[in-house]
Amino acid sequence: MTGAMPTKIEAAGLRPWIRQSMPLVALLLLMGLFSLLSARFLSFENLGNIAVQSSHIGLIAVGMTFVIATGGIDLSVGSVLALSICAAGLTMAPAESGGAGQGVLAGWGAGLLTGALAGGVNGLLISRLKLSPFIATLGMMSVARGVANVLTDGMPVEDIPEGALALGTGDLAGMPWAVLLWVAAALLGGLVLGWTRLGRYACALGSNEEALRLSGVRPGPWKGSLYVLSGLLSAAAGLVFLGRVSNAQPSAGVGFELDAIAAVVIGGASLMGGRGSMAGTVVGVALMGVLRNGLVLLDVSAFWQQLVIGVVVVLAVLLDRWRTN
Amino acid sequence: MTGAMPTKIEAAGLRPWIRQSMPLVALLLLMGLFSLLSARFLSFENLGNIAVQSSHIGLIAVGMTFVIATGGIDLSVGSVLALSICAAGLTMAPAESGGAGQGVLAGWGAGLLTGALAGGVNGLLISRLKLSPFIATLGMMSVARGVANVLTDGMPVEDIPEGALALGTGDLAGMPWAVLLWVAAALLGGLVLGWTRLGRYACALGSNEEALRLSGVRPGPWKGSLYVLSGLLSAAAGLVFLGRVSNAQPSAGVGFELDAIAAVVIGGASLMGGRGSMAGTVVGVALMGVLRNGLVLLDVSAFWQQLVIGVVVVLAVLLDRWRTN
Amino acid sequence: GAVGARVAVIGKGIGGEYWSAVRKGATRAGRDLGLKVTYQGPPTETDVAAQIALLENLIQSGVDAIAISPCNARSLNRTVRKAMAAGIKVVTLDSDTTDKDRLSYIGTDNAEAGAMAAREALRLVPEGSVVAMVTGVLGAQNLQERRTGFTRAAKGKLRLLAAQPDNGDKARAVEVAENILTAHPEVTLFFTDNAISGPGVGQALKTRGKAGKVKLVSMDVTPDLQGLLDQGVASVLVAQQPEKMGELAVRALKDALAGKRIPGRIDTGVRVVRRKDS
Amino acid sequence: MKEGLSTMAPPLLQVRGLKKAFGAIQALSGVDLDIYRGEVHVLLGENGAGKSTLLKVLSGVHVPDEGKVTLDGRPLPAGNPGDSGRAGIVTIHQEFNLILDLSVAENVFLGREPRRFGLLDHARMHREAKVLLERVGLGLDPARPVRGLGVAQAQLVEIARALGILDATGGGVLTLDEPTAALAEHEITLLHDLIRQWRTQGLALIYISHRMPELRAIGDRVTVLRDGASVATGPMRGFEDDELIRAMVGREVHHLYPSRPPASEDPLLEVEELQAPNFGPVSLAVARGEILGVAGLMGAGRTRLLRLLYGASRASGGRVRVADKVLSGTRTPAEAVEAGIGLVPEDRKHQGLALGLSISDNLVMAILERFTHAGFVDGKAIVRASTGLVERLRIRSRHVSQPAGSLSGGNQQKVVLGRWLARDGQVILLDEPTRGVDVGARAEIYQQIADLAAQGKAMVMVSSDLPELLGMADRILVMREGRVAGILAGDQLTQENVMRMATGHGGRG
Ligand SMILES: Nc1ncnc2c1ncn2[C@@H]1O[C@H](COP(=O)(O)OP(=O)(O)OP(=O)(O)O)[C@@H](O)[C@H]1O
Ligand SMILES: Nc1ncnc2c1ncn2[C@@H]1O[C@H](COP(=O)(O)OP(=O)(O)OP(=O)(O)O)[C@@H](O)[C@H]1O
Ligand SMILES: [Mg+2]
Ligand SMILES: [Mg+2]
Repeated sequence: MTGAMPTKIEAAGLRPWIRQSMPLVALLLLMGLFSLLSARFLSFENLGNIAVQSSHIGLIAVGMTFVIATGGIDLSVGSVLALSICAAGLTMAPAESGGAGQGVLAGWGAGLLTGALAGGVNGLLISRLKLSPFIATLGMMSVARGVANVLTDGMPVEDIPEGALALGTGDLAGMPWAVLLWVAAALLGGLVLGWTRLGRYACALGSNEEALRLSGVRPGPWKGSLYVLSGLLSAAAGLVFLGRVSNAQPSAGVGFELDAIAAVVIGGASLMGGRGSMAGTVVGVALMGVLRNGLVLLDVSAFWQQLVIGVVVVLAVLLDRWRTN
Repeated sequence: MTGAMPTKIEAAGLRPWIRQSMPLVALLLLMGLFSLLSARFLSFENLGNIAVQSSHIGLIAVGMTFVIATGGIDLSVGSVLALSICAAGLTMAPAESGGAGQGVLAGWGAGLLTGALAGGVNGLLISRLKLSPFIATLGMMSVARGVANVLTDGMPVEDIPEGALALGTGDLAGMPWAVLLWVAAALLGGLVLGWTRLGRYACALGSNEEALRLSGVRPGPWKGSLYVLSGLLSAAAGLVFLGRVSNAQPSAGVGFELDAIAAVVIGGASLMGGRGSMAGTVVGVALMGVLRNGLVLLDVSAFWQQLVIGVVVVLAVLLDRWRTN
Repeated sequence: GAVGARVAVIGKGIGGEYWSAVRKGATRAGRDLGLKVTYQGPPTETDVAAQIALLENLIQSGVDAIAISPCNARSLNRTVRKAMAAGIKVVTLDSDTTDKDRLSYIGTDNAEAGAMAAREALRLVPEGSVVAMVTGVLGAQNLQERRTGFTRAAKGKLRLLAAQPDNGDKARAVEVAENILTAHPEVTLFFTDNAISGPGVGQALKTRGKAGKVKLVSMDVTPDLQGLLDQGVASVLVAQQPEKMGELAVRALKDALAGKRIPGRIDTGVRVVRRKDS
Repeated sequence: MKEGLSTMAPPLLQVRGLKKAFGAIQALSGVDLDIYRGEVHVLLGENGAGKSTLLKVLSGVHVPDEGKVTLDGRPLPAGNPGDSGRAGIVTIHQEFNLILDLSVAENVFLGREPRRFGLLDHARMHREAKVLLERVGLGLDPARPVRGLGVAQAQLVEIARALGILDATGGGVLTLDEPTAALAEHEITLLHDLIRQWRTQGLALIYISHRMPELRAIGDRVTVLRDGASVATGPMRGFEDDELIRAMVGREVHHLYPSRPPASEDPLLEVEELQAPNFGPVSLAVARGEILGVAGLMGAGRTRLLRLLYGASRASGGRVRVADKVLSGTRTPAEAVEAGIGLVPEDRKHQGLALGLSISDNLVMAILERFTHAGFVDGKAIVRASTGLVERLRIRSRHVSQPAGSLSGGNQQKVVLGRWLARDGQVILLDEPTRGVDVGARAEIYQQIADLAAQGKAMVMVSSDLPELLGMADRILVMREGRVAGILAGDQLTQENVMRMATGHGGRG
């Protein structure tokens, strides 16, 4: 891992923007290919669709970028999403549907709070009790799902108030709220990653936590808050998701962690920690969304889709590695 | 990464057997608890059941121990298991069921070969093309599943010859073949881990690959072969699995990677690499098996089971950390 | 004396409306009849090994009767036999084992239900129409049977696109449906084979303004789907009756425990719910 | 006058009866120390004597088991680097503590980043970092990542960081743990100038080094640690070198540089036109029994020479021959090792040792196949062989199964050397082989190197410690900006000649 120091020297001269633009090249290649193969791909409407479809993974991936920059991982995002929407649903659904009837805002608040709490537990386990992030969040993955199921008795919470659906289906001057939220989170995330202590310490934590500690910075609280952030963004993703699917299912979000992680890594981050780029992550999410959309447009059978997605993920990351080595 | 060093050093004085026995303590605690709560837990038959039920994860976890010792991870084990049993099934099933009718041994051979090949591809991607193990095996997870579905058109391969079922259901002098195979693999794996170059290099790769390289050892082939080993053991697990479920389903093995990884980590390995213990892994697998079994015996509802399993996994690993820090 | 006996119901999954309905029916029957009913299921609908392990563990735990819905028809044969051999009364529900070594099968014919959906579809759209299918997890046997039934009955009459899975994720179902609508504007009807894909597709039809124009025929009746039917988004729901299945399974087991003979096949029937005006 | 200080003012930092154990290892067993304002206080001690541990207790990395530390009369908070830093203790640790993925500027300002409107002020950070870097003689782009810097540059970045903190706080205690181990003459001079400046500003400095001459040049007072206890203390000029060494080692060390039989004429290692981007062509030949020294300023390409030769980095051209075996152009370390070459890399932590593995695992890493019979590794034989090496190299440890990471820096260095002693190849490349090694151990390492040469091996020794090179090498190859500036032999071997060639002009005067 650290042995890489001397061999990477040769890449030092490359400007960061070349690094960052490799995922973009992969995305553009893919889009070019799909435009050639399907006349329907490059329509405004279709691209808009892809953006909306990708928005919840996009939100999760913003938080995941920070976590991965610290050299950690958050496997619990999908379960936390499910738990958060169940909490939100139970808070806002009318009493007849088993909810508390507290209105949309209270529901959203409850959802976000739940996500932040779950993230906080992850953060404590990792930064205080020194559990490896993989294990801590693996545990949370199981626990949050269990709690969601216990709370809802395994049944979706129905009768979500209309107002709450806007996040998934409404728009502001033609721009879907879901996409707006994603873009805002990514921009803000980029700012935090590059221009605040939280962001820089995230990279420092992933690169050499001991050095950070010796510089007099307590790593714990910073690290912990990044998991809170990840939980919070999973919950935000959940609110978008809830708007799109219109009921709160405790079974939601299975496998989202792998999509989000793949997107972050395609975007140029290293799972060893120390680097990550928000622009890259957005491109990574878009690439996965385009791929799924394009394969369906091209009528590729579901089985072949699995195959192709696996190959493209590997190729996209290879392209990035190849360019930087 | 290297930041963790100083705290680990303090454990240096502890004898390895204390380290290794912590997971065992957790297992015994759990077994004690279940024996108290359920009269049926501590029967010969029930323990035998647990052993058989755990055997396929046990086999996978043997390979995973090596991979994790190198600081890598193999997410593709479940999909490779599915692909291997489909290959085995298609080779041995009669022509009427879409197979090649080549007999049981040929089928087993085809299954193992397929697993080794898939592992080989992982190995090449990781050791040659320097892909991170997470991404390479994530890709393989998707590709192997896709290929399995394409080969079988998504339908189980039926009419597996009786002889092939022995691995899952038969026994040798009262000892189930599945358990025998697991025990043999674990013993052999322990031997390899501790007493061969392959095992020693696995830990060295996880501890400092560059130092190993500069010592004149080519890391690539060693690392690659460990992924082949993991693929091979996934296939072997598949053959046991096939015997138990009696047809070859392309959808088999979803989520097995998480069970195996959790078991290895509960057993005392670090996901950062550099250490792993085969005895610990066996205990970790047993702990998961006992937990699943005991919770059902105690009539714990399915939702609460998710919750409890998550908590126990975290506690088991915490116990290990706490003892060594 | 069957009163106080322990009955285990093993579904194919633990969450979701379908299995929750089975659980509800079973629990209610248990309460009425004075039985202790527990519900268990594997983590995913394709995890056969976990289901076998569950069954084995329940045999160990000394339950008196078991109703199980095998994830795979063949894979459970041996363990079901083992349970019967241990003196446990076993019935299957929702789907059956191939060897049928159980006392009774309580459920419907999935393939027949699928065929029924196809016949309903043919009432909604002219022959030769293009139909898209959205399914749950690939490899789930009951869904496979439903689709097979649909495909057989529609053969030569409807043009079917390849089924697209949503992995049991409603948002993915919305996504898949949207993508299909983009790729194939000629699609006039969606067939969904489960209670998650159906609402997902319905949602996509609503947001794309295709509600009512592109028809939706779905398996299952859930509050979610019922709502879509009321809004005119879905046209026909073909439902098995999971709650009834759970209930009848427990009743049958109670009879068996009491030493009565029970029929080898209990049909819970398929319910077709159409929109009033269709 | 300096001796007078102690009677005039109370000590700024006072340590009494400090004890610290790691498991069964008693790293500190009773340290007393007084540090005054305006002095450079030298800590001397063998490898493993507890010097770094002492500094780590002061800087809040370790919590002491027993003892008292007061700063300016107030007890020093224990076990928190942030608290120690705020109390005025600035530390440059022995092992690098830079964050490879952050920029140089971010490293310089780590933990005290300038901010504007809540956001980091990158522009100001770069501006100020550039000034600090220039003051330590580094003309680096502050925006570049630390990854890829050589050890000397990295060391200077750490010094720049300390400089920045001291500028901001204006006082306190600065502790430097072997800051010059990785530096060459020129940078050492710069650092010493800085230190003198700090001393006049009234800072108290604790300085650790194993290089006697520089301690004479810079030290005011000295404390000698042996086995974790302070055994002697007093003004530097009150001790002869021999006395200090005896206090440290507990015995006499004569003949630092052993004598050897003359080298043969028979070339064993031949390198022709070795090339890489911004490097070479370099040609050289080393005979059996010869030690070829390689000198040069920081960044002159000495490390690259060894790595390219060894196949650790890919060369773009050139030929390497060992005896009559020609290595391929795409050689890897494995091929080089098969041909009989060994490399002791300059960065033991990242390139040399698997810190989490045992001493014996590290010692036999290059020869594990020799302990493998019928596929199985003979663990007992490994323990036997490594115990032998540990004794031969006097590696201070309790048992060979101890993790290498628990050894003191100098002892770790000996483990890397031991690996190639065990392998017994024909050519050994040594990159700063005595970096951080104490005088006693140094003499032992020199003896080992000389013995190896005497056995007819060819040695290439890169070092920034000129006296060491002059004392050991038969010839010295001087590098400048990636090229050979010249080769010196016989009575041309003087400090002045080397410096003149290395700098490319009349030397430093
Ligand atoms: N974190 C640790 N865990 C276990 N043992 C340690 C640890 N740190 C230091 N030691 C041991 O404590 C003793 C003192 O080590 P220390 O690093 O202080 O020596 P040093 O005087 O700085 O030596 P050097 O000149 O080689 O740097 C050594 O025996 C070392 O092995
Ligand atoms: N592969 C490479 N491509 C381009 N430049 C390189 C490469 N490797 C190293 N360099 C640069 O070449 C210079 C020589 O580095 P090298 O480490 O060999 O110097 P050195 O003489 O050993 O000095 P020191 O170890 O004191 O830093 C350094 O500035 C380094 O950044
Ligand atoms: Mg030291
Ligand atoms: Mg160097």
